[in-house]
Amino acid sequence: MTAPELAAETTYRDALREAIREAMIEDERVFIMGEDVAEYGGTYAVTKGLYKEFGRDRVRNTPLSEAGFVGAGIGAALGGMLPIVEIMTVNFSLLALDQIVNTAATLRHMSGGQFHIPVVIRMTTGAGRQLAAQHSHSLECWFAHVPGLRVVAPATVTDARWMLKAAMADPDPVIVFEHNGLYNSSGPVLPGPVDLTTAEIRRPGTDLTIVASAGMVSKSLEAAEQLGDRNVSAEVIDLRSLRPLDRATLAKSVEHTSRAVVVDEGWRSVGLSAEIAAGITEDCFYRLDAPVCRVASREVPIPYPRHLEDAAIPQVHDIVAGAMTVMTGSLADV
Amino acid sequence: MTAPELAAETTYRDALREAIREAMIEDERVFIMGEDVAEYGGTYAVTKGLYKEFGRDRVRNTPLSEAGFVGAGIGAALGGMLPIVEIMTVNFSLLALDQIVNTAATLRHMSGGQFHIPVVIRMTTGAGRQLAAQHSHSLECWFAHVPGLRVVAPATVTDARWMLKAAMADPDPVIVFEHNGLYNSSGPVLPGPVDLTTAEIRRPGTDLTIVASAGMVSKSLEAAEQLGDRNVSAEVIDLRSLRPLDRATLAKSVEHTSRAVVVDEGWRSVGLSAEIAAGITEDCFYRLDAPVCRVASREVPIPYPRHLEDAAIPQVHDIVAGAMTVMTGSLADV
Amino acid sequence: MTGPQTKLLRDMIRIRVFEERCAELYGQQKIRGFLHLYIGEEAIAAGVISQLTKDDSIVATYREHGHALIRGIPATEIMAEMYGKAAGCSGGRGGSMHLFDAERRFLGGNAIVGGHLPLATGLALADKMLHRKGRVTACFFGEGAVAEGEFHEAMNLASIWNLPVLFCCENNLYAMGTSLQSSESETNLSLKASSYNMPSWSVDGMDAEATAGAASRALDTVRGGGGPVFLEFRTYRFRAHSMFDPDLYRKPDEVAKWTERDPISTFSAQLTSAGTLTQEHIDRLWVEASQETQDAVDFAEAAEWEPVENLEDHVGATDGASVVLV
Amino acid sequence: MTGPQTKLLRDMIRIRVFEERCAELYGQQKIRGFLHLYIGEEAIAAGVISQLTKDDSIVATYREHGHALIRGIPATEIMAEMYGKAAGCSGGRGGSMHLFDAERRFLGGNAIVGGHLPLATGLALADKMLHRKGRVTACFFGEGAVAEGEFHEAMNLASIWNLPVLFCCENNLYAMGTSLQSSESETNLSLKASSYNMPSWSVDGMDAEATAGAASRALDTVRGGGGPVFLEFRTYRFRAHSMFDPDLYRKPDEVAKWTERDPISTFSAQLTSAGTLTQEHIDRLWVEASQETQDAVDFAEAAEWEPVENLEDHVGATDGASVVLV
Ligand SMILES: Cc1ncc(C[n+]2csc(CCOP(=O)(O)OP(=O)(O)O)c2C)c(N)n1
Ligand SMILES: Cc1ncc(C[n+]2csc(CCOP(=O)(O)OP(=O)(O)O)c2C)c(N)n1
Ligand SMILES: [Mg+2]
Ligand SMILES: [Mg+2]
Repeated sequence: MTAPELAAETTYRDALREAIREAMIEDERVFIMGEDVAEYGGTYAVTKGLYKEFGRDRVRNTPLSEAGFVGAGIGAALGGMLPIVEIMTVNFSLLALDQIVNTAATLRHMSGGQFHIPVVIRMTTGAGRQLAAQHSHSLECWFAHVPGLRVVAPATVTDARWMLKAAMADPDPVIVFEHNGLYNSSGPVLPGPVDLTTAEIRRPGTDLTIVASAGMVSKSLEAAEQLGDRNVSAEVIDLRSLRPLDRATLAKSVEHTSRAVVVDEGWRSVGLSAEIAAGITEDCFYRLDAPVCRVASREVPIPYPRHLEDAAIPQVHDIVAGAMTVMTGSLADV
Repeated sequence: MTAPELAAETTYRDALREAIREAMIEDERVFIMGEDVAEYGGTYAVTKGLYKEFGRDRVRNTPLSEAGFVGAGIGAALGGMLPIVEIMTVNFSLLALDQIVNTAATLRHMSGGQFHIPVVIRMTTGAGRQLAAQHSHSLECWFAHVPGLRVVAPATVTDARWMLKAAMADPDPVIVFEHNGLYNSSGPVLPGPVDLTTAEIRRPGTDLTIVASAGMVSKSLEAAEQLGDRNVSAEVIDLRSLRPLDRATLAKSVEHTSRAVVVDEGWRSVGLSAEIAAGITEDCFYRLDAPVCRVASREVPIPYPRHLEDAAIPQVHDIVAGAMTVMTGSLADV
Repeated sequence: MTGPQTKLLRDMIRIRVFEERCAELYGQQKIRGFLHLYIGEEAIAAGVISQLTKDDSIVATYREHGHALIRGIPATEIMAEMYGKAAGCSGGRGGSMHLFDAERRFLGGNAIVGGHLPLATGLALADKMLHRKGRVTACFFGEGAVAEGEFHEAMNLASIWNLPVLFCCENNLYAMGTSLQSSESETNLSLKASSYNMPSWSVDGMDAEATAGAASRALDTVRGGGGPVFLEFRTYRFRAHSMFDPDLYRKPDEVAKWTERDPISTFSAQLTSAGTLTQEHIDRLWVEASQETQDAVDFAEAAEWEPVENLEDHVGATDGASVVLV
Repeated sequence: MTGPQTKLLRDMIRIRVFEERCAELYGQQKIRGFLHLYIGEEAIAAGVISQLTKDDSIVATYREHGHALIRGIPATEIMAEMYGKAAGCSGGRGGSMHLFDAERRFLGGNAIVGGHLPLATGLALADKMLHRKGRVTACFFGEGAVAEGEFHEAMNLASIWNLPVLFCCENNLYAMGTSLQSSESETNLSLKASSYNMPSWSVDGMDAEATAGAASRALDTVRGGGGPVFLEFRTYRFRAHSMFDPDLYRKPDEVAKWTERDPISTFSAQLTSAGTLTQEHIDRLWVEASQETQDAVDFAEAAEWEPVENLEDHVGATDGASVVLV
């Protein structure tokens, strides 16, 4: 391992684009398709300019037909290509779930391992932009439920750069969730490669473990700072991979801290936060000083107005409040 | 409350049909639609014969177009009808999720409460019939995640009869999961009405709470019998409603027993069992003598051969084993 | 100044003025989220909706401010909705993309492309099953929706069940940056309708009298029990897809060619040269529209925010206030 | 006895005998789950697949035993798959509905109606992008799939991208108990293809020479870079939809009319009366097919079950054994 060099600042969006570019240069079988990925450059400008470099064959616009082009991506992968399929947002992926679950996730198994499907499906996720109920879903948990899929959610510029690269090297379907709030975030790209499966401690701490992913990582880090002012030392773990979950890293942390808060932008019930809470409890039951606290979205379709949207999804103060419950809950018990 | 009378034995299938019939007789706005619900009588024969009584308008065959006819059901509900939409199986509901999540679950909220959607969507769920990876899903957890939906899973003949009736009286979208293994089960129909939200203790016990639903209830009852032989008194709770979850009933039981096993035919990760385990732990943390144990499906697309399918989904011996872990786990700790 | 021609012109002007103001308000961050302007396409909503009765239903897309205005939802309530205020026509929960009004049978404001076609089909199914003779559901959608499977399934259902739906395809040639040419293997959209055995024709979507005439003719068929009709309105949006779109994919001369056909200025010129209206009359329409919009802004500004405690309202039945359409 | 006519007849007989036996084995509970027989429709698989090269790919439905056999997957491996044995062509994991064979470019065995059309389109896209000139993906599906949105989306993509797909619609008039008449507003399926600007024609699906001829003609177009072609094969299934179907929805005289047109007996009669084959020859084909099927049953009976410890194999990459098609 060489020591990490600090690269120039770049954005999450540009890091994703660079990963795609590199893959397209390195391997002719790589192509990207989706709605308006060519001239338009993708709704979130991730593919901006790529069609000039690689042409409209390899930066391929599709009609509005999510099931069709996701299925075509799966087929193209079976046929020897290495497709990256961009679904504008997770909200529209509902139209393609049959293809993703009934074909991409099952075909290797159904065929007795004869076929694999090296497709990468990228999609934007998350609320926070006042796009209201049909455009603000965080359904990562649905995908994380399905055997046969790998599900990742890069939260940093470095992960955007290298996880996408790793996803493309993976022989099986990988779902990449890109949080809409991260595209403009910037930072250095540390040297790769990175893996697709381990969680990462973003801030060490001793009193409490905060588990988050994607758009919730920076809020958790901010909450950890505020908790520091209250003499609570919070460790913040970025899940990175939503399937499989790196339970070992979580367990190791909680073995230390004895307390955990899980932060999830998805709805609370039957979501990712439930799995993480259950998993931590299974692994660390006899170490836990308080029940794992879930800070997740309120059980409501995301409303349009800023103040209601803010109230619906986890904010820094909610994380701090959750953490304080866990801290005092245990005190009450001691 | 009048004392429950024992009605004649009937099957789960016939009880569902009777509920539909009654509703159609009582209210002209009720109709049922789906693939082959008319002459064919539905894949699982639930609607058998109804077209003769009510005609092909109200027992309405649809083309193979799950998104289309589920959406039409939602629209018809908005337009003043009381539609029952039959999706053959949950496997094909993947094609209709956009309609269910983006329209049915959001429209009341998006419109500021102006509209409600009194649609009932019935579908068969579960594995166990050697139908392999594309026809054996148990995706109840996905639906249970979504605010704006009500999700129920009747496990008894009585619940089949009265929960379907209650679902049809509900002003909002209700998803009714019918487990394929239950259609031929039979028993008396106890008098209704029943509610759509509470869990029910199917077998009282003192040492351990087993939480199950739909196809897993009878397996859990059998496991409880076997546990009795080992001097473990297991309480078995049938969830009945998957959204909302009746956490109060679960908590009350676990406050007594201090131990819980959750049985779920869905895949283990990020599924219903995680929510139940997390919820029980949140509610009863300081009472639990052992971590809640999850007995769920293995993380694999369901394979065709009997022995592999059996191994993939929870069996009685798995439940017993899970229960014994919880019992001895706590002993080890004591 | 109250003939049908004046009404058409007035309605188009009302939309134009309202939306120009919306664009400004977006710049001022009074309106947030996505905002899709209908500017250039006003003749379609004005013409088609002029032919609907109050018993008909309307189902539209996220590009629906015009339809909502013409349908009679007060500009005040629409604007308050765009602000996200509780007095908005959707209680502020929906915003620009989700205008609803039960009383006026206006069902959105739907933001999944193609997703509302099955819903429209279902509304028509209810009307048919409940023997509400003569009622129609008018469903508006862009040409981009034609590639979606949900379009196809809804067309087939509406046709096979002979339902009273008027499918109004607003073909503005682009779905975001994607031209119809590049997204449909067959760009003659009437052939799509034919493959469902559905009558269809194409209409100049820049001419409000033409759209009204076509709608009237189509509605005769639909109301008479002739089943669904598909109308393709050829139009153009003068603005970018949404406020996020840099609009780099359309050639300036194409835009110029279409803006020459501005449905408001051409119709104004036609009416003045025919002597139906004077320029003074027309100026007054603009002034009235500005006043209506200003009143709407004032209303929206003064309106209250929904209390945050009410966040979880309207998720499921809590009271008897919500309706289905009777 | 080795000309193309004999091969067509032999192939149809092989399917017939194999499947008659499958029906028996289902009664004996050797085969479980769903079992969909192709009996009556053999002329389609026999004819079309006779025109494919080993570099072409095949994507089929759950009613695919015939296609698999004709493609050259050994009957032994197919039967072992129906039993769920490890020696099956899908390692026993798939069963009747999910026959796969990478070597023979046979991609299922797909059980979501319409779900495999996008997949076929994608395979063809790969062939095109990788400049594998002349290669074709043949995609088989029932007429029921035509109502699904995924059909529509795949047709449009294949056409707009000019992909080498041969869409083979096996129109047996019913989707389970639902007749085409009652599920499609336009039953002339060629119009569907036209609405995607795709050439199409209808073929007598009970005549193996006709199906082979049509496939050959269509494949010329497709291989030559002319883009996808849609073929409608008019056929009939002689058995119920699946072993669970009581088959009460078809009129006896309709069934009788079609069984008179049994593709095997009519072709046999034609070949004997033309003097191409003697009855003795034909009898021998039946005997050989019986032997092949018997060998398959023996093989399947003797084959091993997958050890239960391997349950979680083939969920994700654990080794390098799986392939993509080159
Ligand atoms: C299913 C789905 N996919 C993608 C989008 C993103 N999107 C919103 S509007 C739009 C273009 C739609 O074009 P068209 O139907 O022609 O309507 P127009 O905007 O031109 O009025 C797209 C791609 C969406 N809302 N829904
Ligand atoms: C999406 C979906 N919906 C429903 C089913 C259940 N189903 C299986 S086969 C079938 C009939 C299909 O008919 P068709 O496409 O004509 O093919 P055929 O069986 O006649 O060969 C149905 C409804 C399914 N497998 N997939
Ligand atoms: Mg458009
Ligand atoms: Mg058929």
